[in-house]
Amino acid sequence: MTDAREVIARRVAAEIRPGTLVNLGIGLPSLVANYIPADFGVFFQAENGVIGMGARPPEGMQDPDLTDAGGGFITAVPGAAAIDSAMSFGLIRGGHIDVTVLGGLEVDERGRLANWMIPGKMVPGMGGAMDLVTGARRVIVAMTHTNKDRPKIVARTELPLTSARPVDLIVTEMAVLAPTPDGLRLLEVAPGHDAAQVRRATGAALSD
Amino acid sequence: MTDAREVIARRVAAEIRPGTLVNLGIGLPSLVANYIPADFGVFFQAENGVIGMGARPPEGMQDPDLTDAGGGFITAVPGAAAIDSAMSFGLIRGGHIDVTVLGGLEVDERGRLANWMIPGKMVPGMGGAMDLVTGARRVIVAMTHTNKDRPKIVARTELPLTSARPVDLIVTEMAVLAPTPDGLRLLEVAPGHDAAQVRRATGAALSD
Amino acid sequence: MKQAIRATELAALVPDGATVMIGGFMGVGSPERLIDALVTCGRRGLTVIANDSAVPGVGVGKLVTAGAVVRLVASHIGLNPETQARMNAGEIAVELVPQGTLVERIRAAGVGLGGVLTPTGLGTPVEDGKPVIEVEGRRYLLETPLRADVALIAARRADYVGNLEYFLTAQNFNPVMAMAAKLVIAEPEHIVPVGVIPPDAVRTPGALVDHVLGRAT
Amino acid sequence: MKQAIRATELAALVPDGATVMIGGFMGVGSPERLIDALVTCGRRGLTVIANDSAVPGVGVGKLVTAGAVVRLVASHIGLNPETQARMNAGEIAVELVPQGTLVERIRAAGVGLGGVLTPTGLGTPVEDGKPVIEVEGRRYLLETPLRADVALIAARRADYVGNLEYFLTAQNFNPVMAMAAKLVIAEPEHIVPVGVIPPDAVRTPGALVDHVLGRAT
Repeated sequence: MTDAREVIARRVAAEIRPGTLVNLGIGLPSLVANYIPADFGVFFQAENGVIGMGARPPEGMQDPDLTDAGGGFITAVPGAAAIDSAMSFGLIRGGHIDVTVLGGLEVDERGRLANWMIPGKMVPGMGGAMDLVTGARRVIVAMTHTNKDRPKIVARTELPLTSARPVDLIVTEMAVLAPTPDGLRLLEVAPGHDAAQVRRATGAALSD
Repeated sequence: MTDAREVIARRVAAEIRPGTLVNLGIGLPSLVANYIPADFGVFFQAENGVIGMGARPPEGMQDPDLTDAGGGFITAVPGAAAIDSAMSFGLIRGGHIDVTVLGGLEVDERGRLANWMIPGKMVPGMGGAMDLVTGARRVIVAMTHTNKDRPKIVARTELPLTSARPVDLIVTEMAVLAPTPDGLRLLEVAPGHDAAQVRRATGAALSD
Repeated sequence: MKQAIRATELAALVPDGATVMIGGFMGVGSPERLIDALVTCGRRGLTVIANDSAVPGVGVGKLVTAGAVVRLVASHIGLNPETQARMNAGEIAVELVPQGTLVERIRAAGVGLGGVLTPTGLGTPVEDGKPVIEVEGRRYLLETPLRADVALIAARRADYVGNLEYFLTAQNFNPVMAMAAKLVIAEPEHIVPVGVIPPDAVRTPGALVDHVLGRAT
Repeated sequence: MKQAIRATELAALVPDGATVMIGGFMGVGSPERLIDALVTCGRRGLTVIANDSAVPGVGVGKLVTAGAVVRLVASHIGLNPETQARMNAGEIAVELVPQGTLVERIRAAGVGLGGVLTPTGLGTPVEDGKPVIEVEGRRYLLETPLRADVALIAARRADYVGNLEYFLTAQNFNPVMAMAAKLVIAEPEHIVPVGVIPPDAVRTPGALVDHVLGRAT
């Protein structure tokens, strides 16, 4: 059986156009890079300061001054650019990032993402997520459809929002959904699932 | 007889402390650099994008990509830094310039400078002057005391101000004056002049 | 990888009436070949955002002389008597902006900020008609972002993916303008293979650049 | 020309209760020797402004563990459980700031702007208690500038006049913080003669730097 994370990452990768500038969140979203062809001319931004992030470096070749936004060692592809935090978030907030892919705790029926804290439980901080959701041209949420069988796509979320701006696409291992002014639309059902299953696993109304 | 401009430039130079960052306006203020000892460790900013502006380059050695704010060829001293306009004016407005020396059309009794336009006659634009007067730690006006016998230091100016912030010092070929909350103070009379002469050539009250 | 364009292709990219940012300071760091191309194709009705209008025959000055400019947003026009004359004749509307405010207004547009809160211009004619906002007991002018349809950028070197490197005082407004326009066209002195410009020397990442002007043939 | 200082001199420059900006991102580009010096001299009551608190034993994490920090302004503390524990115990007051807002608030202080007008945080808890300003029909949060008494800056190289050069992702908050503090202390990996860092490679001009930490002896 295919891993849910792989299914999600592969499907998100199909959304990435050649020659674009893409920011992948840490964790599941970072797997998307594995499914983008090398000749696509896609540049990945790590918001801590590089455009043109590459894969993990060979053992022993790591540079402590070249890491991703999670602090992990990376490489830089030919044509990479090193930037400071002001420039990095200038690109993000200024609409220069074509696509950002972020993980999610919950998404509400209006397509608004919550992914940075669970009051009373987990307060990691928003890092760059609020700027990314507010500023990137296209925001894709990549997350499992449920958390221990509890829907993560809900009518209303009790969690603090990451941004008032609705995301553009939600990709789970079960489905692809898009927020619209009339609510969430079910665009695709993943192979091995059916629409009824998706609806049962979802806490918000889905139109076709 | 010594040239008035030289008298002014020499006197202003005595105000420059070692190790400081200094912005000199074009024209008369730029002459101040001639009287700063080379071992003073003073760096001159040209607001078009260099810290560490040096003297004119040798004939034939000019680089068209290295000029001062007037567009004239310059050199860069060892330890110079090239910066963009955002950084350059970030330094200016952010209070990182220790001293700026600017020319003036008129200064009023509160010490406010007008130096960027004469309505109906000359509208060159303010360039960087408004930011410099607003943001530099210390603002020195270097100008001739009169213009064709008409006082340039006046009770009230009809000219549009460069900044609401009073300057810190006014140096002319006749005197050195400082704005205070109680009006202009006559700090020094230049050799070859006397206080009565200075007062006659000044359109505002001067305290001692 | 960018496609190199020819100067003759510029006409199709910059229509009459466009708002165009042009890098440079008194002609230093100005995209002269791109400017020449706009003159050659007879562009009219341009709004130009630039630090200054240089002198006649140089940089933005060529567009002024050609009658291509109807509106100019700049910090200084004093060294170009033609700009002054056309302004006085009502042919060019000039908005004078303090230089530090000009670059921050452009930056604000480029980095997605809603405006600039600056003390510069308070108590001067620059304040007229603008909101004044008090923050922590101090007053600031609220200046709005400046955006453009096209930015014409001069660089020392570009690589094949459009990364740009600048040199000494030719940098000036170029990197900031490269963030604030819908379409960014770079005119480099040299075009080099990817990797020749090291990551830390890139001041404008290629992702911001739409077209690179090819070398003169 | 700057005087090189020793780590032991830091105690006299950073008093208890000071507000300290510290460069770095998850410990990358952090001034580790300066941080160690603050721990060694037993500093207390610091307000730290930094992107994050790294992990225990690294960067700002060392100051958290040492109990030196009473207030932390940061965008992320999720990878340091000690910060979370001390926050929950009421020992550290944490102000969480979106990363892009954090860097712009620091920049605003450094470049003399009155604040930041950003869309980031609207409609979230970040908006609480803050003025919302409408510009050209769009709403923005007004965020205030962040200043510090001291900035501790990590750089790849410094020259004798204090010019700083950074390397790859170790740049992050360092150049912006070097503009926003009354006192700026740089910890370079290497100190080189004037001229070794060319003008176009300087990201922090020496005029901004008060002290350079000498090499470890």
